[in-house]
Amino acid sequence: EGIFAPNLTYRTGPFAATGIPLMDGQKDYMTMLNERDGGIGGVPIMFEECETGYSTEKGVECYERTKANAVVTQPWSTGITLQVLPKTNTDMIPILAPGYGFSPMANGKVFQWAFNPPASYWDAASMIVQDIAAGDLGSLNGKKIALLHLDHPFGKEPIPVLEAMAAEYGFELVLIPVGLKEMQNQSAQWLQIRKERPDNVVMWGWGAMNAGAITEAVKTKYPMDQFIGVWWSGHDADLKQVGEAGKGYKSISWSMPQPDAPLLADLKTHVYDKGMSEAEDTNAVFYQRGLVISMILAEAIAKAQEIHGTGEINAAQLRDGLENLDISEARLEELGMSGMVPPFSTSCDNHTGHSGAWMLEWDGEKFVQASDLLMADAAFIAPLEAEKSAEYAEANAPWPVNESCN
Amino acid sequence: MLDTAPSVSRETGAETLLEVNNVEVIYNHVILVLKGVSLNVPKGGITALLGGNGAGKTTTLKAISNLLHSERGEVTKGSIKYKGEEVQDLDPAKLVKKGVIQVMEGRHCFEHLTVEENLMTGAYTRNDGAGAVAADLEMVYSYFPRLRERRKSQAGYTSGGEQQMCAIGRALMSRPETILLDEPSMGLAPQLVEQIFGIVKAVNEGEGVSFLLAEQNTNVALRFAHYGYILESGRVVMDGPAADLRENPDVKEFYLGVGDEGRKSFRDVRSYRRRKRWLS
Amino acid sequence: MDALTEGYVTEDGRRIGGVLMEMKNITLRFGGVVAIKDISFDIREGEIRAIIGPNGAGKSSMLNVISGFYHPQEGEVWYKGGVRPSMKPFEVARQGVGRTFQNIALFEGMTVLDNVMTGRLTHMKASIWEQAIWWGKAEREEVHNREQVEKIIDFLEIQSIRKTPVGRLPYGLKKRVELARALAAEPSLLLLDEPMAGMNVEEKEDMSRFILDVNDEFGTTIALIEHDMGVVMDLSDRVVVMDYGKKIGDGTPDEVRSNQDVIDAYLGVAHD
Amino acid sequence: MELLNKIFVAPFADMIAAPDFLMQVLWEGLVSGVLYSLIALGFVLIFRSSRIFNFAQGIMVVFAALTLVGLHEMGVPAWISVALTLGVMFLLAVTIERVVLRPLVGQPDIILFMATIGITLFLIGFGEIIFGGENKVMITSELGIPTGDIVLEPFGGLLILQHIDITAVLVAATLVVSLLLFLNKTRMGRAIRALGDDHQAALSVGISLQTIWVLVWFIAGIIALVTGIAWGSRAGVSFALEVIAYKALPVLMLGGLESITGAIIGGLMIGMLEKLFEIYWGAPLLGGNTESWFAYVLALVVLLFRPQGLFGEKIIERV
Amino acid sequence: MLYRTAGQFKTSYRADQALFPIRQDAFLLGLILVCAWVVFPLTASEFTFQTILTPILIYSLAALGLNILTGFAGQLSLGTGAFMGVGAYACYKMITLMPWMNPIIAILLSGVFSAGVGVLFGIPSLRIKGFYLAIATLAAQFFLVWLFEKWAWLYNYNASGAIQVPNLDMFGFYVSGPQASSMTQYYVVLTIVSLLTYLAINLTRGNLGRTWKATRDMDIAAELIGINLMKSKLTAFAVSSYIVGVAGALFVFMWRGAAEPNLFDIPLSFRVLFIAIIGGLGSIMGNYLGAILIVGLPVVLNTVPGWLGIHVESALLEHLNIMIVGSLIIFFLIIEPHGLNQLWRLIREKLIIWPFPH
Ligand SMILES: Nc1ncnc2c1ncn2[C@@H]1O[C@H](COP(=O)(O)OP(=O)(O)OP(=O)(O)O)[C@@H](O)[C@H]1O
Ligand SMILES: Nc1ncnc2c1ncn2[C@@H]1O[C@H](COP(=O)(O)OP(=O)(O)OP(=O)(O)O)[C@@H](O)[C@H]1O
Ligand SMILES: [Mg+2]
Ligand SMILES: [Mg+2]
Repeated sequence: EGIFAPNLTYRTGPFAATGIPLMDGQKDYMTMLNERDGGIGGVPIMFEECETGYSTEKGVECYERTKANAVVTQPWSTGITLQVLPKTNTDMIPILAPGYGFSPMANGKVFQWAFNPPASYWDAASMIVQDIAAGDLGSLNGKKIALLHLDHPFGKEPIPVLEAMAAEYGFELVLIPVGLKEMQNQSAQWLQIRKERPDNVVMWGWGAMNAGAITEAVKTKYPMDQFIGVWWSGHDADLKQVGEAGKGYKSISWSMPQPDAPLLADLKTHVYDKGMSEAEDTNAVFYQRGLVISMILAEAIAKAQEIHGTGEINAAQLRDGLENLDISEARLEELGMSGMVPPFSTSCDNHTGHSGAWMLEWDGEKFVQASDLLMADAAFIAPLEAEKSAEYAEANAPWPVNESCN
Repeated sequence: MLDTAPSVSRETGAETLLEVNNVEVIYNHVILVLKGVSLNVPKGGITALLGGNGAGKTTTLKAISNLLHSERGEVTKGSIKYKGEEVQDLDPAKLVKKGVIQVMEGRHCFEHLTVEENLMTGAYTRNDGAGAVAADLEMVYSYFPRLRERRKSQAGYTSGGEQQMCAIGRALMSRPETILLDEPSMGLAPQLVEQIFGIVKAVNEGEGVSFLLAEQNTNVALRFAHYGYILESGRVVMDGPAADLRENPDVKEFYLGVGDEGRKSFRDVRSYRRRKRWLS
Repeated sequence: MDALTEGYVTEDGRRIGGVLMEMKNITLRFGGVVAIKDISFDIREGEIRAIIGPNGAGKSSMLNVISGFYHPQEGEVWYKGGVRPSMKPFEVARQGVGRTFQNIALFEGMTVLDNVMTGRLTHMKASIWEQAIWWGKAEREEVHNREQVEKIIDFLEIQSIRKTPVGRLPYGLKKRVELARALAAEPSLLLLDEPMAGMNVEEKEDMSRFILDVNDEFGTTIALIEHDMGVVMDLSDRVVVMDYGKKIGDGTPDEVRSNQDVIDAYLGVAHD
Repeated sequence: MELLNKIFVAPFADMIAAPDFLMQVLWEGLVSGVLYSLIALGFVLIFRSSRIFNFAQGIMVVFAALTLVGLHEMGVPAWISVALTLGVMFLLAVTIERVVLRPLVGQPDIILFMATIGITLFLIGFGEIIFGGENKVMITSELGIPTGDIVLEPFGGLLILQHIDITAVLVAATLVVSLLLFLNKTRMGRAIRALGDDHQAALSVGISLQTIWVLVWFIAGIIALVTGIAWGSRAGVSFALEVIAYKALPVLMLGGLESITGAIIGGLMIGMLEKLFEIYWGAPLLGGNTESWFAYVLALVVLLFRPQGLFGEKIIERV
Repeated sequence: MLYRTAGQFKTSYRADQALFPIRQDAFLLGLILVCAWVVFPLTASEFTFQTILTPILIYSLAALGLNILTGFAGQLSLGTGAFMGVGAYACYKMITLMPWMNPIIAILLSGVFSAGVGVLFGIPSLRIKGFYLAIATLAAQFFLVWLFEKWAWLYNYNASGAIQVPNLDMFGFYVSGPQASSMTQYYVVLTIVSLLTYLAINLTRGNLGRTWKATRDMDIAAELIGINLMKSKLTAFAVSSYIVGVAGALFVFMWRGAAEPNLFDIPLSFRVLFIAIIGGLGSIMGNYLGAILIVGLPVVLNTVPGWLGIHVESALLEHLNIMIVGSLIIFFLIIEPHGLNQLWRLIREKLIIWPFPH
């Protein structure tokens, strides 16, 4: 027996390019725990993948297939997240969607079963804008920021927050959608960028869209240092496409590769050397982010075991673990993961943790840190979260709310 | 008149080009159409294959030229030999190279190609040089002056007769030894029927091409052919030199429409009905 | 001429009525090709009218003009005493013009019965809702029309192949099914385009019998194109002869047969 | 009023105000158009010879490009990889002919169309197993394709022309001319067109379906490789590229399914018009991303006036 | 002898036109209905409902709609997905604008909207034919999906641009939304699918059905014998889109629970087309057989290695899956281009004459 923690992967389909390193990281971390410690709290983790190809339909099938025994569901796409979100209320299985999904899920009172630590898309938007403003939000007045986004729920996530900020700080927001079929051929979008002449371009891209956008930016000679992506747009392979020419491109990230972290040494002895990993570049941003994601899950499991005093926890118990995460500096040190993710903690009403993030910059060969830890403007985002989550609950009435949260 | 023995020796005594032995054809795995057909085509002769609708004439020709496959039909028994060589497993293109070409029922011109291009496709398998092909094109035009007039028109827009000429001309372009001609007279004006058969005769005599001719129009066919087979429901029921068949009372009655008391008017059909004696 | 308005009596004693359809100075062009050049003729009620001519003369095109598939550039079509306005083929069909086709145009994916039933669809009125529920009117109508169709099936002796998909039938039977489909519509004018092409004598005789019976029993007017002179001369009351778009003869079979132009252009030799 | 202005006045004013930008838009449109045409050419060739609407052309592009890059990654020199890839495409053509086309001779168009979707699925699965799903970098410079750009300053503005784009345009032009010559002037070409009209008749005059189909699919494979290199140089090679097949469909329809000329002219028209529309109308007025449907709607409108497309063969309708 | 028809005589045309002239067929149908209404619901697990039973029914219905257009009326459509979308969005808007509305009525009404849109995009079919017509339906496909994305009113200005099915109840049972049980939803779907199938059978065997088939087989001839092609084609578009629209509404309301515009993109259209073609164009039953194959197969393929105790990487499994589905499509097209329905018919013909070979 063991703890069944499935992962709804997409190593196939149009987004496979970005999916594979993430999934590899996740899997390797769990393999390592099993190999090194015999699991968590002595209970082995059954970390199984169910392939969705980023298709919502397959995702639902995977969810249904795994939910009987699973302690968690990791839907790995905004579409699947939205679809399983209502079901989890009745099925009582926590969703773990680190850094993706629906930003208002931060509101644990309404979304009792959904978690998106360590930071949400709205956090990302807020931090990117701060970085653009270089600490002086007033300087944004009169500026023009273009949002180049996938025309898809994922790409639209930051819009409400960006719009609110545009209104607040007086910059102009230009929305430039990229259709799923145009990902590889974005000349129209970049012509439009040339026409609009925005001061900055913010990219909410995914999969093949990133490579397309970056090559096009190089082609049209858009200044790279004014081009910033969300954390899913900071994939090494996408930038390798243009290499040197991409120098200066930035991507916000709540994870940072630490090639020298002790964790990697453990991984080497317990996983790589045993030939149990398929990972190609273990220092890549996405691979290491995958490690962090599994760490969050593992920590939650450990916490749940601690709270309930049992090894073989169930889904409802894991939820308590997820609500009481405390990834402190010290804990990261213990895990051998210092600097791989900013410290954060979750609670009953805060399912995100709002860890903050760093800006990474492409130096022509790899991503390097380019800023101190940035923090999202919680005061700005919180009311929006409350509003949107209330709307959601109302639209889906009767929607059970966790009254025990304050 | 139940003479169904496979090959009857002919007075011409010419070399046998094509030999069909006891062939059986099934469509779609279930529909049995030919129930053992045997026939011979001698070199340099015109052999007619006669019979009513659905008798299996077209099927026989397609079995020979190996075109059954794409209609979900197959030869399940018997053998087909061309110049003593088994050919039933050859693909149609190889057979054309060997000198056997079919003019299909219903013309089958390439609609979007011009008449001249249609003719040129006939020369597809040849590799004796552009000069020889051009000479043959001239020859075809001299046989069918009407085609020369319409050489630049898309075949799809030409009339039925023109398409028929085009199809025969196309076959001639491959310099065949044997032509399998399926219902050349269908839908053609009487004058044109005569003309086409005239050309068949001319080609037969002039170029020495042998013909196997499937026809409904027994009258004309027996006038031009040297030898004839009559097919009924997938079986050869009668065969013999054309001249003999023409005199046969049954053939006269059922295929030529002349009974004992001469030709009947079609107006009188309501008062009588022919019934075949030899089958049922 | 009185005969024109009054009609006439044929040799075998059938009464032919007034003019049912009249083509006046029809000219039809396809790009540069003039398929029909200023042709006029009429078809009288109850008669069997033949159109003959060499291949490419424009006979089928003429039938297509009559049934509204081609619209002539010049000329008028008179039908049942008035000029027929330009209309779609299906409207022409609904006015009682039925036809068969030179290259069989059956609905290959359907059974014989269904093919013939489509002929009756102008007689069926049940609404889409009634058909969907299949109660009352729709069902009654279906049964009633099926009876009518069965009569035609009996008449043309195709009972045994009723439920066979048309695609599997031999050519001759297909022609018969096509005739059945046309008859099912109970047309007042029936156009037959080479109904006997590709048939042997026996089958031609069968077909002739059907044509004569239709003409007699239902009083249907028939216009037919045919290349078999025997059939044309025996069956038809009057014959129009076309040659490369022009009309070169019009009259009784005997008149046509002895017309030198017709002999030169078409018959080749004087037909018996 | 405001709306009318935005539709009928403002865009044109914009165009005049920034002619260099307009030129850039047209150039980008031209290049996209040429790339669409390349895919469309593969379609046309196969359609002409077999009336098969080959949906697999898109995946063949991906497959060819991945094979090329994959071989090179294994250490095979660039040009030898090209030769080997051609070999692979030939094998693919032979296999498809043997396994799929031959048993389906004479089936209705839609069945064959479905079969090509089957091929597409198969190749996606097969390709991903072999090559993996990662985005790969096209070996542009290794193949000796120039990668720089030319910066012009018309009207005192800025016009950037990429070398690869110029190369793509030239290559496409050469391909089109050679295909046109091939189809219209050679024996094989005539046979291909004949085959498209009537399989049975083509067989009966001795045209071998097998040979021609293998040949045609192989040529389509070559075109796919060229397309793959051209597209791959722009945005990398991955299975996401498969969707470009959808960009070729309206091009085909607009130009006419059988026409090589149509494919190229249709491609250019669509490429340029959809860029113009998106930049001057779509993005400002309709919320952008109109490229996803503009080509289709344009093709539809044209078809309403010419049901066989601009250069397609007239549909012969006779009874 | 199981399928012996000897002794079953018809004495009236009416009897001959009955739905099941052969007794065994009626018996078989009864058996299937009992299974669908009683046996399956009693035995199925949540997983079976969610990944097999309900989707098979919904996909069958969508394929049925497409089949009416493509299989019966001969008009190729590649836009089924978008028309399903129209149904789904129409239903969503009705339900949110008029929350008092009975959900089943809303679902049935939503088809009316897709029928309207279908007719609109069907108008070009009067001039455009064959593959060229596919362009019209693809235009619909891409334009509509784009519209679902851009027209915020359609999704009530949700931030994510997706629609979320609310909890709706009927006679005290939740029939949609997260609170609804799979079994209730299954019964709703089954009822609607059975009803529409019955109506579709009647339409296709009656006069309208013949009109469609005639249009399909040879439209020129059809027009020349008196068929109004415009009416025939447009009714086909309307009826087909209606059914497809209802299927779309069921798809989202009774099964998916949420939908983003992308869901209705071309892969969905192709999937439905596959079902219709593998099942058999121009047949009703084929749609069910096709759906069982196309929906059920991947689920089964995913389970097989587990049963056999082989561990296959899930990504590899998925790749193999796609390959197998692709190959099977080709395989089935080759063994029987007319689809599973035809295969069944041949088996049945053999059974009727069994034990004699011919
Ligand atoms: N593809 C096919 N599938 C099934 N049956 C077929 C097929 N082709 C022909 N048949 C059947 O085979 C029989 C013989 O047909 P065939 O065409 O050989 O006759 P035919 O003698 O040429 O007649 P016709 O004079 O009408 O051309 C007919 O009963 C026909 O229905
Ligand atoms: N749709 C069309 N487009 C162009 N030309 C046409 C069309 N229809 C007929 N024609 C031309 O008009 C002329 C007359 O054709 P039509 O089919 O009427 O001849 P026909 O008298 O019926 O000949 P046949 O006895 O061979 O059937 C022919 O030259 C033909 O090519
Ligand atoms: Mg025949
Ligand atoms: Mg004619």
